[in-house]
Amino acid sequence: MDDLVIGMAGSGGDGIVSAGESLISAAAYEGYHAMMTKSFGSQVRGGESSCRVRLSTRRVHNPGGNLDVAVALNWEDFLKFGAELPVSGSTVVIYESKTGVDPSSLPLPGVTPKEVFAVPIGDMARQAAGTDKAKNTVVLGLIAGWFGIARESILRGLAKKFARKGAALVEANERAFTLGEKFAKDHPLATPRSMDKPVGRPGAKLLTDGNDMCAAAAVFGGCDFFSGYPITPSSEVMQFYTKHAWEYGGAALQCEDEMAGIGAALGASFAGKKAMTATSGPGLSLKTEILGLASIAELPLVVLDVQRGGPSTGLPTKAEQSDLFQAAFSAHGDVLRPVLAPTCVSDTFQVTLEAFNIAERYQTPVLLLSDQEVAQRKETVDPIDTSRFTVEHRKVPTETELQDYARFRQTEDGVSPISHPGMKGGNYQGAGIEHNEHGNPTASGKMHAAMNEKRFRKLAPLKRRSDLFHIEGSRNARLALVAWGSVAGVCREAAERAASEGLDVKLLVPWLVYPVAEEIYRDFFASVRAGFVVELSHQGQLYRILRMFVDVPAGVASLSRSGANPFQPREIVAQLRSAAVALQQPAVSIASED
Amino acid sequence: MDDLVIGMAGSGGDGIVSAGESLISAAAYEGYHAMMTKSFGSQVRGGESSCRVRLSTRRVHNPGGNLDVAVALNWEDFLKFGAELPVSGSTVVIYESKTGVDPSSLPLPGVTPKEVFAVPIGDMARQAAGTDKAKNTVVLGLIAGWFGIARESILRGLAKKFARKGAALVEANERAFTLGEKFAKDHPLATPRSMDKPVGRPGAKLLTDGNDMCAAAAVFGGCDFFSGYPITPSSEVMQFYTKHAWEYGGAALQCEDEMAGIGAALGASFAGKKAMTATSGPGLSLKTEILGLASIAELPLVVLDVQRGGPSTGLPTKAEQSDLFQAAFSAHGDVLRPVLAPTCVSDTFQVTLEAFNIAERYQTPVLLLSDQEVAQRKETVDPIDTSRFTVEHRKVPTETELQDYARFRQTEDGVSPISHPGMKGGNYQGAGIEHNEHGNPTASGKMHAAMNEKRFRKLAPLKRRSDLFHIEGSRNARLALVAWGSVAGVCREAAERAASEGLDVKLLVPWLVYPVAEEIYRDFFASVRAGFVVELSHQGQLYRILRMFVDVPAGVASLSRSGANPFQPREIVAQLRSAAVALQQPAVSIASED
Amino acid sequence: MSPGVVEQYQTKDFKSDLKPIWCPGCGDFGVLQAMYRALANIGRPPHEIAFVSGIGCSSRIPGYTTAYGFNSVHGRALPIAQGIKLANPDLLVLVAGGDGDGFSIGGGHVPHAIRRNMDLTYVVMDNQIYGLTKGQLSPTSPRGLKTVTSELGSFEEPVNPLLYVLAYGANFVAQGTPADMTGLAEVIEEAIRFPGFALVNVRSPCVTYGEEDQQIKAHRAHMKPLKSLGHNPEDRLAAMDLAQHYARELHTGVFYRSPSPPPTFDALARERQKERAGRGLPRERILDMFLQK
Amino acid sequence: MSPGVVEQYQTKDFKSDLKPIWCPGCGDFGVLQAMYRALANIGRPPHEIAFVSGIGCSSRIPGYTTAYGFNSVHGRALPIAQGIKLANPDLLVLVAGGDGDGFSIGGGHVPHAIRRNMDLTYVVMDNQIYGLTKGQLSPTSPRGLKTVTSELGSFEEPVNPLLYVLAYGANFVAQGTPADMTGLAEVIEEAIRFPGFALVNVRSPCVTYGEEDQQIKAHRAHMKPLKSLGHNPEDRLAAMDLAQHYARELHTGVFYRSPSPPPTFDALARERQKERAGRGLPRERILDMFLQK
Ligand SMILES: Cc1ncc(C[n+]2csc(CCOP(=O)(O)OP(=O)(O)O)c2C)c(N)n1
Ligand SMILES: Cc1ncc(C[n+]2csc(CCOP(=O)(O)OP(=O)(O)O)c2C)c(N)n1
Ligand code: SF4
Ligand code: SF4
Ligand SMILES: [Mg+2]
Ligand SMILES: [Mg+2]
Repeated sequence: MDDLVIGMAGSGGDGIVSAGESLISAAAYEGYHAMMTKSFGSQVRGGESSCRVRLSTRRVHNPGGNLDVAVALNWEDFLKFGAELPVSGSTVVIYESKTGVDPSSLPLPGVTPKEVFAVPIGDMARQAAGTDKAKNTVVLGLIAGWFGIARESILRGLAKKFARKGAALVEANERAFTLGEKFAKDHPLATPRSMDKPVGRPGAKLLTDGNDMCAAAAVFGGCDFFSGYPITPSSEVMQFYTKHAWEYGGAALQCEDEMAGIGAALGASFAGKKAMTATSGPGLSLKTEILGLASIAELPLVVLDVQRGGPSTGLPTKAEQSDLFQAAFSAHGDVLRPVLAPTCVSDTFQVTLEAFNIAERYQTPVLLLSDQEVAQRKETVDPIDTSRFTVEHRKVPTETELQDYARFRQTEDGVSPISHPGMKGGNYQGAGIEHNEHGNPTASGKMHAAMNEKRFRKLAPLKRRSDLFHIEGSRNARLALVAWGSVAGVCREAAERAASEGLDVKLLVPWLVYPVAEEIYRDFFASVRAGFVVELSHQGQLYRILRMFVDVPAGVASLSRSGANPFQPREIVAQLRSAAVALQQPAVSIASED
Repeated sequence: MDDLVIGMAGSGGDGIVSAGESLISAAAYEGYHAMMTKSFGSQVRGGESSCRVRLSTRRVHNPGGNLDVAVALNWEDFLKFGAELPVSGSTVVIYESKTGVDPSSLPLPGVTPKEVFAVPIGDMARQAAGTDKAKNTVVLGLIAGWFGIARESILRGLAKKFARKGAALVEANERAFTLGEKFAKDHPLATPRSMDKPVGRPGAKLLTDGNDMCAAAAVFGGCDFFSGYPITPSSEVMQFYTKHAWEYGGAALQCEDEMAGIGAALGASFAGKKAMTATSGPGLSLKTEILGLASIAELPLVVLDVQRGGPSTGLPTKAEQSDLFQAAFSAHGDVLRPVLAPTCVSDTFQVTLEAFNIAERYQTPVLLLSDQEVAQRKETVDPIDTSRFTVEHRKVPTETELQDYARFRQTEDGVSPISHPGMKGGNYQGAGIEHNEHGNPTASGKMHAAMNEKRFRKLAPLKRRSDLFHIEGSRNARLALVAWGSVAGVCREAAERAASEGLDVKLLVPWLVYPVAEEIYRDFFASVRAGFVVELSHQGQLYRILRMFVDVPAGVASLSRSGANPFQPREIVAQLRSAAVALQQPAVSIASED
Repeated sequence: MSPGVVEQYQTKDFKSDLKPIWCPGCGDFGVLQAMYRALANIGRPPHEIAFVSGIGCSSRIPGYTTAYGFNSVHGRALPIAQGIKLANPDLLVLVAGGDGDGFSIGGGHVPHAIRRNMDLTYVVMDNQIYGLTKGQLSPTSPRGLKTVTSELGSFEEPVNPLLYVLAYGANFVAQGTPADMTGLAEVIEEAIRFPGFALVNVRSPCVTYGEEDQQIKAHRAHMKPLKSLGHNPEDRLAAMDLAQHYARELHTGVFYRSPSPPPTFDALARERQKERAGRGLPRERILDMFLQK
Repeated sequence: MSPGVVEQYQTKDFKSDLKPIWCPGCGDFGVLQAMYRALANIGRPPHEIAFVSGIGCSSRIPGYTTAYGFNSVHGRALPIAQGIKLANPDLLVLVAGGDGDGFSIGGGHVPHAIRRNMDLTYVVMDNQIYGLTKGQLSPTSPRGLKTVTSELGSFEEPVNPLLYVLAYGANFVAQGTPADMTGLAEVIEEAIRFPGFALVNVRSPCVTYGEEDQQIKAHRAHMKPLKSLGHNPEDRLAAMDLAQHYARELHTGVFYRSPSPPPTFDALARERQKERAGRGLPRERILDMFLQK
C-alpha cells in the first residue's frame, strides 16, 4: 500500500488534532509525503473537531477522497463533518465502543464499510494512563499497529512532546500507545494493509502549513514590516512576524483594525521598506479603500487574503474560493491589481516570493490569495533550493535622475524610479488624488487619462509570464481542466488519473490569477473542445473572469460549488469521462449545448 | 435655431455658475428643454469654475458637443477645462477684452471661430452696477441680446434673486443686463442666430439635479431613514434628508464615518423601515463589508454611489463610470447584488424607485450607481405622472406563518417573509454568519450551499425585467450601441443622428446593469455584426461584465476612456460610420479584427 | 416596576433554545444569566427587544436570548443599534460585544454614540484578550503581556475604557463581574432603565486565553463594590479618578450616573418629527418642489 | 539647537512651489507659516521629514512644504504615519489634518496612536466644520449649529478633542491659533521636539463656512494663553479641568507635557531589534526551521 487516508473526529477535549500532528510529524520524519487538514465546529473549545491525514510514498497533491481509515471517538461529532470525512465501502472504521452503536448498524446511511472495529478506546486510555486524555495516544497505537506506520518515530515524538511534563506522563503515553498497538495485533484486519516504506532519507523533509510557509517566504523575500489585525484563518502570519521580524531588523504591529493594518504597512512601504499585511474576507473588504490608494500612489505592498467561506462572517473556519472577484475588482475607479494564488504549502514559498517581487518591480499592491485549506493544512515539503530564486528590489532613482526628479515620470515601461523619505533630492508628494508626474494634484482629464494608461501599461508584461502558469498533459488535448488555489491539487490528481485511463486531457493551473494572461489561455484553449474550470465557489468566479478577456470554448463549463463541500479527484474524473463521451457525438450537438 | 450650447468659464468670484443658473431657470420657466453642467477646479473658493447650458425646443439627452457660444471671463481659467468646453470653427466666442488678447489670435490652437467678440465686460459691470460682481449679469444681457432668449424671465429671476438684498441691487443688475443687451444689439452677429420659441406652457416644467431628484424619489418610494457620511458629489442627498425626513415621520443621521453610515441604515432596515445611504467611490470602498452583511442577512437597503473620477481620491469633482466593478463585485464571498444606473435627472426618479422596490421585494441591498454628471447637472424634466408607479413593500409573515416562523425559510421563489422587532412571534437572529432557516449559526457545507443557492435564486426574475432596458432603433440592425449612465444620453443622440444619416443602428441602454440579463442581450445582439459599448472609464467595465455572461459579437468593441474626457455625439457617429464601412468588407476581415 | 403591577416575565422567557458554545467556565455564561435576570425584571416582552452585537465569543450572546438578535460584523454593533433605535424608538435596544469589538475595531464609534446619546444599553464583556480568534492582544491587555501576537511581550499601554467613556461624556457608566451575579444583574438592569446611553463594562473571564488575575476566583477575592467605598455616583470627576485604577483594581457598581440626564437623540428626533409633520409636500406630490414658478 | 551649532535652515527651505488653493483668509495659511518657522528652527533637512495627512482642506498642507508628503485618504493619516515611523525611526514624522479627518472618520485611530506612543507630531486644524465638502457638521461643531446637513440645528454634543486625548493618556497636548502666530509656531516646535506622541489642536478659522466666533478676529479678542493663567503643564488633572472648557474658551499654549515621558514604541522596537538581531536563521536558510528532526 503506497497511499493511506485517515480521518478522525471527536470532541474538542479528545485531542484528535493532536494525534494527527503526532502522526504526520512522525511520518514526515520517516520520509513519507504527507498532508494533514483540520476542521472544527464553531466553538473555541469543546465542540467537534476533526483531522485528515494522508500519507504516501509519492507526492500528494490533495487531502484525498474517501477515507481509507475512519476513526470516530463519537458518532455525533463525526457526522457533523459530512463530506469532509467521507466513508465508503472500503473504509476501515474504528470507533469508540462506548458509543453503544452496533458494528452492523453504523449511522452511515447507504454505506457498509468492509471492516469495522468497535474499540473500548476510553477504557484502554484509563487503564494505561489513568486518564481519558490518553485516548488519542491509544488511537495512534491502533493505527501504527494495523497499518504498520512510523512506530518508532511516533514514540519518539510522544516522548519529546511530554518530556516537559515529566517522565510519568511519557511512560503513561507509551503504555497507552502499546495497548492500542496490541489491540490491533490481537484483532488483525481481514485484508491486511500495511504501508510501504518511504524512499527518502529520514529528517530531510520540511513540514509546515501555508501560513507559516508564507511568513517564512516573506522573510526570505526581504519583507521587513508586517502590520495587520487578527482574523481567522490568517492570524498565524501575524503571529510569525510579531515574533520573528525583529531578528532581521524589521518590525511588526498588531493594529486596531484593518484600515490601520494596511495603512501602517503602506506607510512602511512609502518609507522604503518591503511590507505586507494579512487578512481574510471581512478584513479585505475593509482594506479596499487603502488598496486603491496603494495603486494610485504606486507603492509596493503585499496583501495576503486567506479565503474562508463567505459572504460576510460566513463560515470562518472553512475553505472557499469566493474572494476572487473581491481580490480583482474591489476598488472604485480603474485599477489593475495583480492577484496571485498558491495551490499548496510547498508552492506558497515561490508564489509569496513572486508577490513581493512583482510588488517591488511594478510598484503595485499585489493580492496573495490563499485559502483556508492551503493556509492551515500541514504538508511535507521537499527541501527547496532557495539559491535559484531572485529577490527583487524596487528601482530607485540614480544620482542623475535625482537632479531633476519626477516621482511619477512617464517612462517607456511605465515604471518610474521611486525614492523614499531620507533620500535627498527624491522629495515628492504621494497622493490618492490624481496627480501629475511630480505628484502634484490635478483635475485635468488629459493627465488623468495619461496616468491611468501608465498604471495599466506597466503591468502588461505580467501577462506574458508563462512561468506563472503550470500546464500539464498533451499539448493538443481536446479535454481540459483549469483550476486554481487548493482545488488545483485535486485536479492535478484527477488529470493524472484521467490520463492513465486514456483520456486526452490537459490541465492549466495559474499562479497569476489576475490580470488574465489572454495569450496563454488562448494558446491553451486552442485544441480544447470540452472541459471544466473547477472552483470551490458558488459562482465559479475564475470561469467568469476568464470569459471577460478570453473566448473560452463553448464546451468548457464552470464546475463549481459552495465552500465546505470539497471536491474529490474521482468525481472530476467522472465529469471528464462524460465530457469525453459527449465529444464523440456529432459536433452540432456540442455547439448547441451552450 | 432650435438648439443652443453655451459654455462659460471664469474665476471663482466671477459668478459664472450663478449666471448659468439664472439662464436655465428662466429658460425652464419659459418651457425650453434645458440642461446645465458645472465644473470646477479643486479649490473650495476661488480657482476656476465653469458651466455649460444647453437649451432646446426638443428634449435634450446630453450637455451637447462643441459649444455654439463660448464665454471666457479670462482665458487661463477657460483653457483649464479643455475638452469640457470644446470650441469649434462655428462657435461664437465672447471674451473679456481686458484680457488683452487679440480677436485674431485667440489661445485656441488649431481653431478659428467664425465670430469673435472682445467685450469690456468688467468695465460694463462697474459702469452699470458699480461692481465687478455684476459681470455675470452683463453676460446674461449679452446672451439674451444676441440669441433672443428668455429676456423677461431672466429679468424676473434676477429681481427675485436680489429682492432680499434690496431694491438698489435689483436695479443695478437690471442696468447691467440692459447694458449687455445693448452691446449685443450694437454689435450684431454676422450670421444672426435666434432661438425658436418653446412649445409647452410656461411654468409646467420641473428643474432639478440628479441628487435632489434621487432624494425626492426616495421619499416618494417610502424611504424613511437616511444615514451617511458627507462626500462629493453625493452629499446633497444627505442634505435633503437631514432637512426633509422629519416631515414624513422619518429620520436622518450624519454619521461619524461610512461604516456607521451604512450600519445605521442597515439597522433601520432591520427595524422594518425603508432605508438608504449615499456615498461616492472612497465611501463605497469602506461600506463593502456591511454591504456583504446586508446580502447574507437578506435586508433591503438602497446604497447610492455617485461616481467620480478614481482610483482613490482621484478626481472628486469629475464624472467617470469606473465604479461598476466595485458596485457589482466588491464583497468577499459569493454575493449577487443588483446594480441600477439612472441615465439622466429625469429617469433618476423611476430608477431610484425601482431600487427601493427591488430592495424590498427581494430583501437585498441594491446599488444605485449614479455619476457626477447626472447627480450634479440641472435638467428640465417634464411633469411625471407619479400615479402610474407602484410602491412596493417587503413581504411580512402572515399570522399563520408566525405560528411556526422561520426567517430564512426555503421558499419556492427564494424570498422568505421578513419580520422585524416589534412583531410578536417573528423573533429571529439576524447574522452575518452562515445560518440555517431560523437564523442560527451553522458550519455545515450543505446548509451553506443551500443558502447561497437561495440568495442567488431569489434574484433570478430580475434578469427578465425587460422594462429595465431601453432598446431603440430597428430590431434587425447590424450596428449597435450599448451605453449606461450619463453616457447613454450622448449615445441616444448619436444613434438618432446616425439613423438619420441612414445607418442601420440600434441602441441598448440598461437601467439594470447587474446582474447581466443574458437573454435580453442575446436577443439584442442576435442581428448585430458590429458596434460599441460606450463608457467613460479606462477599462470599459460594462463591456467586460457583459462578456462574462453573454457571447458579445466579435465586432462589438469597447469604446471607453478615462473620466473628465466626455464623449460627444459626433465622435460616436463617426465611429459608427467607420464600423458600417468595415461591415461592407468581406466577412473574414471582420472576424480577424478582434 | 411600579407597585401593583404584576411581574409578568421570568428569566426562562428570555432564554432561547440555542445551547451556548462558549468554553465551559467562560465568564460570558454569567453575563448571560445576569442579562436574563435584568430583562425579566424590566418586563418588556422579547419581541420588543432588539439585541445587537458584533463578532467575538461575547458577541454570540444575542442568539442565546429570545429577543430579536443581530449578530452583525466585527466592531459595528453600535452604529447598527443606533439605526434601529432611531428608526423605532419604542424598542428596547441592547448592544453587547467584546473588548476588541468595542474598543479596538469599533472604538471609533463609541465617542459618537455617547455624544449622540440615544437610549441604548451597551454591555462590554471585557476579558482583556481576543477570545474567538484564539488569544491575541486586546486593547485592554496589560502592558508587557505575552500572547500569540506578542510572544516577546507587548509594548503598548492598555486603553482605559472606563476613563474614556467618562471623558466622552457618558451619562451612565458601571462595571460588573460574573463573580458577583447579583450585582451584575443589578447594574445591567439599572443601565437599561437609565434614559440615555449607558455602558456596563463587565470583567468577564476568558478561561481559555485569559490571565490568572482575570479569572472568577481572583475577581471574587479582589473586587471592590463602589458602594462600599462610599463613592458618590453623581460626581463625574470622582468617577474619573476611580476609573484611573481600571488596570489595577476591580471596582464594581455604578461609577457615574448623571443626576439630570439630557434629552436623548431619539426623543429629540421624535419631537422634531412632531413639529415638522405635514410641513412638506405629500409624498405623492413631492416633485412639485421642483416646479419652476 | 545646542549652542555653537550654526542655524542652517530658513523658512523658505520648507516652502514648496505649489501655491496653496485655500480660500483667501483661511486659517490654514497661518498654520502653514507657523509650520515653516517651527521646521526652520528644528533644523532637520526636508528630505528627512515625512509629512502625512488625510483628506480635507487642511490635509493639503504637506504639498505646500518641501518635505516628503503623503496626502493619503480621509482619516488614515495616523496609521500611515506610524508605519513610516516604525519602518524608519530616524525620520521626523509629522501628521496633519482636519477635525473631521481626525476626530470623526479617523477618530478610532487616535487612542491607539496615543497608547502606542510613537514619536509623532499631530497637528489638527480644527475649524469645527467640514470645509472641503462645503460646510457640513463636524464632530467639534457646537450643539444646535445649523449647517447644510443640519438646517434645523444639530442634536449632538460636540466632541472635546483636548479632553479625549488627555484621557487617552497623551503626554503632550497643546492648542494654538493662527491669530497668535508666534505662539503657534512655538507650540508646534515644542511638540516636534517632544519625545513621543504630541498633539497640537489648532483652532484654524474656516472663513467660508465657519462660525463668526471661530474667526481670527474673535480669536484675537478672546484667546487666553495658558501661561498667563499660571497653569502648570505638568499637572494632567488640571489640564483636563481646563480642557473641559474647550467649547467656550480659547486657551492657547501647552495643556500638558509629561515631566517624564515614557519610552516610545519606536525606541522600544529598536531595542528589541538590537536584542534579537541574529537570533533567527539567516534569511536564505529560514526554511530550515521547518525541518523535522
Ligand atoms: C472585520 C473583521 N476583522 C477581524 C475579525 C476576526 N475577529 C473575530 S472576533 C475578533 C476579536 C474578538 O475579541 P473580542 O472582541 O474581545 O471578543 P471575545 O472573543 O474576547 O469575546 C476578531 C479579531 C472579523 N471577524 N472581522
Ligand atoms: C472615505 C471618504 N469619505 C468622505 C470623503 C469626503 N471628505 C473629504 S474631506 C471631508 C471632511 C473635511 O473636513 P475636515 O477633516 O474637518 O477638514 P477641513 O476641510 O475642514 O480642513 C470629507 C467628508 C472622502 N474624501 N473620503
Ligand atoms: S475563548 Fe475565552 S471568551 Fe471565548 S468562549 Fe472560551 S473562555 Fe469564553
Ligand atoms: S473652505 Fe474653509 S477650511 Fe477650506 S480653504 Fe476655504 S476657508 Fe479654508
Ligand atoms: Mg475579548
Ligand atoms: Mg474641518
